Amino acid sequence: MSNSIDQVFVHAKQWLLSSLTGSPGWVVQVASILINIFMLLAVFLTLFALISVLERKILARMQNRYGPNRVGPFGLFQPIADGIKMLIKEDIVPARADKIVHFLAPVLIAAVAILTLGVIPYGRNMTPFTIDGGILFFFAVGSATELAVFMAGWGSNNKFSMLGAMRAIAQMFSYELPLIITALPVVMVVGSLTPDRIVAAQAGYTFDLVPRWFVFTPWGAAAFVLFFVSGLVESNRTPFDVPEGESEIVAGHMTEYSGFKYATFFMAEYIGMFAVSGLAMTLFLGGWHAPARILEIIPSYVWFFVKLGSLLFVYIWVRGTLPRTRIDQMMNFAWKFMLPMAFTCVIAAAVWHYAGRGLRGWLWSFLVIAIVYTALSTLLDTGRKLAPRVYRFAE
Amino acid sequence: MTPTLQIFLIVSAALFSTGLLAALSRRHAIFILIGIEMMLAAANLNFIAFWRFGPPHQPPTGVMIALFSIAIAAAEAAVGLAMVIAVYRHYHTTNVDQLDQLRG
Amino acid sequence: MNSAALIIIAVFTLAAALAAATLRKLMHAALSLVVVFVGIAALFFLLGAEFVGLALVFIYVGAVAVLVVFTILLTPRDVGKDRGFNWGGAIVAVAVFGGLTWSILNTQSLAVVAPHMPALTVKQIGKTLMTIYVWPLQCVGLLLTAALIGALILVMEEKR
Amino acid sequence: MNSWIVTHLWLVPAEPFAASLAILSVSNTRRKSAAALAVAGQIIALALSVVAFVSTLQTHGFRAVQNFTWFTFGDQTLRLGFVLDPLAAAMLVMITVVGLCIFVFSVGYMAEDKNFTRFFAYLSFFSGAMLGLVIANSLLLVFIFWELVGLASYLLIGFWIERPSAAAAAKKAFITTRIGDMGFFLGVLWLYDRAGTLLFYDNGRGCLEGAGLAMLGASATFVALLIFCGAVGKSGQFPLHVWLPDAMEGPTPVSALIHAATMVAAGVFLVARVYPLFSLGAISGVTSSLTVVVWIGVTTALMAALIAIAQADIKRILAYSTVSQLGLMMVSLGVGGVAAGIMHLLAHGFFKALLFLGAGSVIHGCHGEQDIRKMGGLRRFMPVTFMTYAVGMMALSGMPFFFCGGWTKEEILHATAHWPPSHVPYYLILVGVVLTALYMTRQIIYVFFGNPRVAAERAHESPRIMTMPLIVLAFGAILLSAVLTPAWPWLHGYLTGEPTYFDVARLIQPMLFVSLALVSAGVGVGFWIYRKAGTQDGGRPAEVDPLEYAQPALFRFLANKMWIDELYARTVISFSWMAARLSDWMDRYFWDGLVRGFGAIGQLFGIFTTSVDERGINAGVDETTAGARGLGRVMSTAHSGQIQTYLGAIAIGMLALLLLYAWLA
Repeated sequence: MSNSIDQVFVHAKQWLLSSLTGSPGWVVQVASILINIFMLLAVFLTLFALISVLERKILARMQNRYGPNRVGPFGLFQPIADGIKMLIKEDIVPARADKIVHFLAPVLIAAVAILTLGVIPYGRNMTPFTIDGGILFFFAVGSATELAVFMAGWGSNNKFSMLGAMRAIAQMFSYELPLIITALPVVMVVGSLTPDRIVAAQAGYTFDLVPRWFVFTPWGAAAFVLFFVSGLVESNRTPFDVPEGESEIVAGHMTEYSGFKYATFFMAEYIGMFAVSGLAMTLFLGGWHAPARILEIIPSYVWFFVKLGSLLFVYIWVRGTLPRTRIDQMMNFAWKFMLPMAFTCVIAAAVWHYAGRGLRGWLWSFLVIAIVYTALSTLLDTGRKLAPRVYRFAE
Repeated sequence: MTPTLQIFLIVSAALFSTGLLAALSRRHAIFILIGIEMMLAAANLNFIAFWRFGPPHQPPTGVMIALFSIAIAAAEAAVGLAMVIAVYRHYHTTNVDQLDQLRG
Repeated sequence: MNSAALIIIAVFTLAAALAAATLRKLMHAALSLVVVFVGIAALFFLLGAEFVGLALVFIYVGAVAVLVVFTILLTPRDVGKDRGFNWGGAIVAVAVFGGLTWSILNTQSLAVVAPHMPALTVKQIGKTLMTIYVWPLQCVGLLLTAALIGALILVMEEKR
Repeated sequence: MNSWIVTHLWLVPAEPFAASLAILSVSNTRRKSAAALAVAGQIIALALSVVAFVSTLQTHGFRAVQNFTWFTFGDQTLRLGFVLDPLAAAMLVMITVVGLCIFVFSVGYMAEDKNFTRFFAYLSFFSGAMLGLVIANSLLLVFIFWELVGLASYLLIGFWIERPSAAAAAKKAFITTRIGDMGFFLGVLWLYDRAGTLLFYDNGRGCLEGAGLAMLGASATFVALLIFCGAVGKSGQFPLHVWLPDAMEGPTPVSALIHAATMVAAGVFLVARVYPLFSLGAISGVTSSLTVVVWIGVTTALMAALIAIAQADIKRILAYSTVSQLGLMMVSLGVGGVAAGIMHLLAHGFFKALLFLGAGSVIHGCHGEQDIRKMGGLRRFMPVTFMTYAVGMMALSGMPFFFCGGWTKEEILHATAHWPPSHVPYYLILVGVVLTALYMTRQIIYVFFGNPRVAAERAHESPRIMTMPLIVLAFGAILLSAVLTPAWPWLHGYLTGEPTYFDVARLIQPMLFVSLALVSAGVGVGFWIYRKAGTQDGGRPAEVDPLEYAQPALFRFLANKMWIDELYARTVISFSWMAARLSDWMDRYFWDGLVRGFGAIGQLFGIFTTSVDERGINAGVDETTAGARGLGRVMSTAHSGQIQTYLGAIAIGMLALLLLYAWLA
C-alpha cells in the first residue's frame, strides 16, 4: 500500500506516456522530458510563491509584527497580488545600457537555477534528469550564475550595479571552493557522482535506530555545516547579502531592473536556495529517506519536502537573527577558515574510511576535525572580544 | 542517416578556422585569446570524436587528453589574461598592432 | 546518435563562434564564446563524453569566461571601439578551412560510423586517471599551480 | 640502578658540558648564575659519579661497557662506547671531588676578574672533557676527549690573554703536547690497521682483549710506544716536560685542576688504560716498551726534583714537583705496579690540588706575589692555609702513617725494588724521595717561617669560600690513607679486583722504615740548610739562597731548568728556523725563477698569437660579420613584431604541410 502511494507520481507519468505507444522513440523521450519540466516548474514555482509569503510572515513574527494578512486567508494570496503588480509594472531599460546583455542576464540566471533543480532526487525513482555525473552537473551549471550576475552588472551600465556584481562574483567564487570541496568527501565515500547512488548509500539504520545519514559522521557534520554556510553565500542570503546590501549599493546588480525582470531575479534567488538545500539534503541528510524505520510508511517525496521545509525555515530563521557581515570579514572567513576546514573534511573522511567506518573511524575522524578546528580558531583569533556596542553620540 | 566521423571533423575544422579568424583578424589582444580558446576546443572535439569512432574497449585516451587539454587551456587562459592586464598597465593599450617593440 | 540534434547543435555552435570572432563589441564576443563552449559541451554529450562536457562547462563557463569578462572590465580603454578588421587573416582562415575540409573529405578512412560502445562512466574515467594517467595528472596539478602563481605575479601591482 | 648508570654513563660528562654551554649563553655580567651553574653541574656530575662508583663495588673486577655505532663508511663501522670499571669509577670520583673543591675555591679566587663567567665556562668545559676521557671505551673517543682537554688547557692557560707571557705559555703548551699527540694519533691509526677496532672492551673482540691483542702481535710494542708519546706530552715527561712549568701563567685554580690533579694525570691514566698493550708478551713483567716507560719516568722524576730545588716561584716549584711525581707514577706503571701508580695518581690528585689551592691562597693573601723569597712568616697571618699546606707537604713528601702520599709512594718503592732488569731506577727514586722532602721543606720554610719580608707584610687570610675547599681536601688527603695502608689495602684490591683482608702485621715492613728514614733525612737536611733562609747569615746576603751561596754554578744550572729550554732553542727551534729560511730562499729564487721562466715563454707565445689574430683573423671575421649584418637587416623585415603576422605565418605553414602531405599521399 505504502509502496503504491510512494510511486504514485511515477505510475502517473508512465500512464501518461503509455498513451503515446506507437509513436517514434524520440517523441516519447521528448514527452517524458516535457512532463518532468512541467512538474518541476509547477511544484517549485508554487513553492516559491508559498515560501515568499511564509518568509514574510515568519520574519514578521520574529520581529513582533503581523506580516501580510490582507489578501486571502492569512494573507496567503499575497504572492498572486505581488505577481500581478510585477507583471503590469513598466519595464524600464536605461538608455546607455547594453540592451542585449541587460535582457539576457535574468533569463540566464533563471534558466541556470531551474536547470540545477533537475538532478536532485525528489523521491524513490523520482529524479527528473538522471545523469552519471549529476553532482558535477549541478556545480557546472550553477557556476554560470556568476556569469549571469556579471552580465546584469555590466549590462546595466551603472556603477552600483557593477560594484554589486563584483562583490557577488568575489563572494561566489570564494565560497564555491568550500561548497564543492565539502561535497567531495561524500563523493569519495560513496564512490559515485550520481545523486541517486549517494542517496542509496545513506539507506538503512545503525542499530535500527540512527539513520545512516552522512550528517551523523564527524566529517559529515562538519561538511554539512560548511556546505550550508557556503550555500547561504551562494544564494546571497542574509547574513551574506553583501552584493545587494540596500544601505550601501541600492540593490547591487539588480538596481536597474524593474517589473518582471526583477521578479525573475527574485525567483532565481529562491530557486537557487531550494536547489542548494536539495543538494545538501541529498549529500548529507539522506535525501528522501525517512529518519526512522517506522516512519518509512510515509512516502519518500513527503520526507523530501519536509526536510526541505525545515532547511528553508533555518534559512529564514538565520535571516531574522543575524546582521549583515562586512565583505572583508566574509572573504577572510572563506579563505582562512572555510577552505582549510573543507580540506580537513576530505582528510577526515579518508581517515574514517581507512579506520573501518566504525566507531574507531568515527573517533579518529572526530579527532582530526577537532584538532584542525582548534588550531584554526587559535590561529585566527584576533584577540578582539565581542562586547556590547557603545553608542557615543546617541544617548 | 547516422553521422560519420567526417561531419564532426568538418565541424571541428570550421570551428578551428573561426578561431583562427578571430586570432588573425581582430586587433584586441583578448580576441587572440578567444580565438586560441576556440582552436583548442576544436582540437578537443577532434580528440573526443576520434575516441568515439575508434575501436571500442580501449582505454579512453582521447577523453583523457581532452581533459588534460582543458586543464592546460584553463591555465593558459589565466596566464594569458594576466599578461593582457600587465601589458595594458604598461603600454595603456591592448591593440596588438601597437605592441611591436620586437620589430626587427 | 541523432543527426538532427547534431546539425542543430553544430549550426548553433558555429554561428556563435562566428559571432565571437566578428562581433564589434568585445563583451558580446566574450559572451558568444560562452555559447560556443556550451555548444561544444553539447557535442561532447552527443558523442558520449558527458564528463568532459561537464568539465568543459564547469571550467570555461564558470571560470575562463568570468576571467575574460573581468579582463575586459580591467582594460577599459579600448572596449567598444572598432579597430578595423584584418582581411588578410580572414583569407588565411578560409584557406585553412578549405584545405582541412578538402583533406577530410578526400580521406576515405574517415567515412566511418560510430561503433557500438559501452557508456563511459565517471568511475571508469576516474580509474584511468588514477592508474595510467596518474603522472600526467600530477604534472597538470603542478602546471596549474605554477600558472596560478605566475598569473598572480603578473597582475600584482608593482611596489614602489 | 646498576644498569641504569651503565647505560647513562654519558650523563656524567654531559652535565659539565651543558653547564658550560649554559654559562656561555648567559650575559657575562651574571656572575652569580654562572658560578651557580658551574658548581651545580659539578655537583650533579659528582652525584652520578658516586652512583657509578657504588655500582662498581658490587663485584670484584666489575666491568660494564655500553657501545654504540657512530657512523658507517663502506662496510666498516666505527663504534664508540663508554666503559665503567674500577679505574674509571675511581678517576670519576677523584676528578669530581677535586673539581668541585676547585670550582668553589675559584668563586673566591676569581671574584675580582672581569671575565668571571668565561672562566667558569672553560672550567666546566674542561671538567666535562676530562670526565669523558676517563669513561671512554674507545681509543678514538679517548683521543677526541684528549684533544678537548688539550683545548681547554690552552684556553685556560691563556686565560689572561692580555699578558704576552700567558699567550706564549698557552701556545707553548699547545704545541708541545701536540708533538706528543702526533705520536698518539699515529699509534691510534696503527692500532686500527692491525686490530680493526678501537674499542677497548667489546665482549672479547676489543683491542685490549684476547682476540684483539692476538692480532697485534709484534707491532704492539710500537703501538704502545707511540701511544706513550701522547702520554709523555700530556703528562709532562722528559723531554716534553717544558710546557708544564710555563703553564703556571694561568690562574692558580687552573693550575690546581689541570696541571696538578687531573689533566696531566691523563697520560698516566692512558698508559694504565691501555696497559695490556704495553705488557703484551711480557717476560716476568718486562717488555721493551715498559722499559722505555721506566727510564723516561726515572729521568723525569729525578730531573724535575733537582730543578725544583732551585726555583723561586711558588707555583713553579709545585709544577716541577708535579712533573717529578708523574715520573714516579710512570716508573710504577713501567715496573708493573699498575695499582700503585693509579693509587698514587688518585692520592696525588688530592694533595697536589690542595697544595696548589694553598699556593693560590698564599698568592691571594700576598696580593699576587709569587716569589717565595719575598714572603715568610705567613703562618701567623694565614693559619688555616698554613695547616692545610703542611698536610699537603707531608703527603707530597711521603710521610708515612697518616698521609696518603706516604703509603702510595712506599708501594711504588716496593714495586720498583723488585724490578728484574736493573736496580738503578730504585736507587734513583730513593734519591728523588729525599729531594722531594728537601724542596718541600725549603718552600715551606721560605713561605711560612721566618720573618715577614716585602710581600708578606700586609698579608691576610683568604675568605671562607677559599679556605673551605682547602680543609675538605686536607681531610680527604688524610682520610684517603685509611684505604691505602698495607694492613687493609682496600683500594689496591678494588683496582686489581683481588679480595682484600685486614692484617695489621703487614703494616710493619722494611720498606716503611726505609721510607721513613729517607723522608726524615730529606726534611732534616732541609731544615738544616734553610734554617736561616731569607736572613743575612755570615757572608751571605738575605736575598741569596743558602744553596746558591754554597754552590753557585750548580744552583744556576738548576735554576735555569738545566738549560733545556735553551737547548731546544738552539737545536730544535733553530733547526726549524733554518729549514724555514731555506724553504723561503728556495721559494723566492729557485721556484719563482722557474715560474717566471714559464711565464715568459707564455708571454712570447701570446705576442705571436696576438699579431696573427690582429692581422689575419680579425679581417676575415670583420668581413663575415658585415655580411651577416647585411643579411640580418634583410631578414629582419620579416619580423614585424606583430603577433598576428607570426600566427598567420604558422597557419600558412600548417596549410602548406597539409597540402604537401595530401600531395604525397
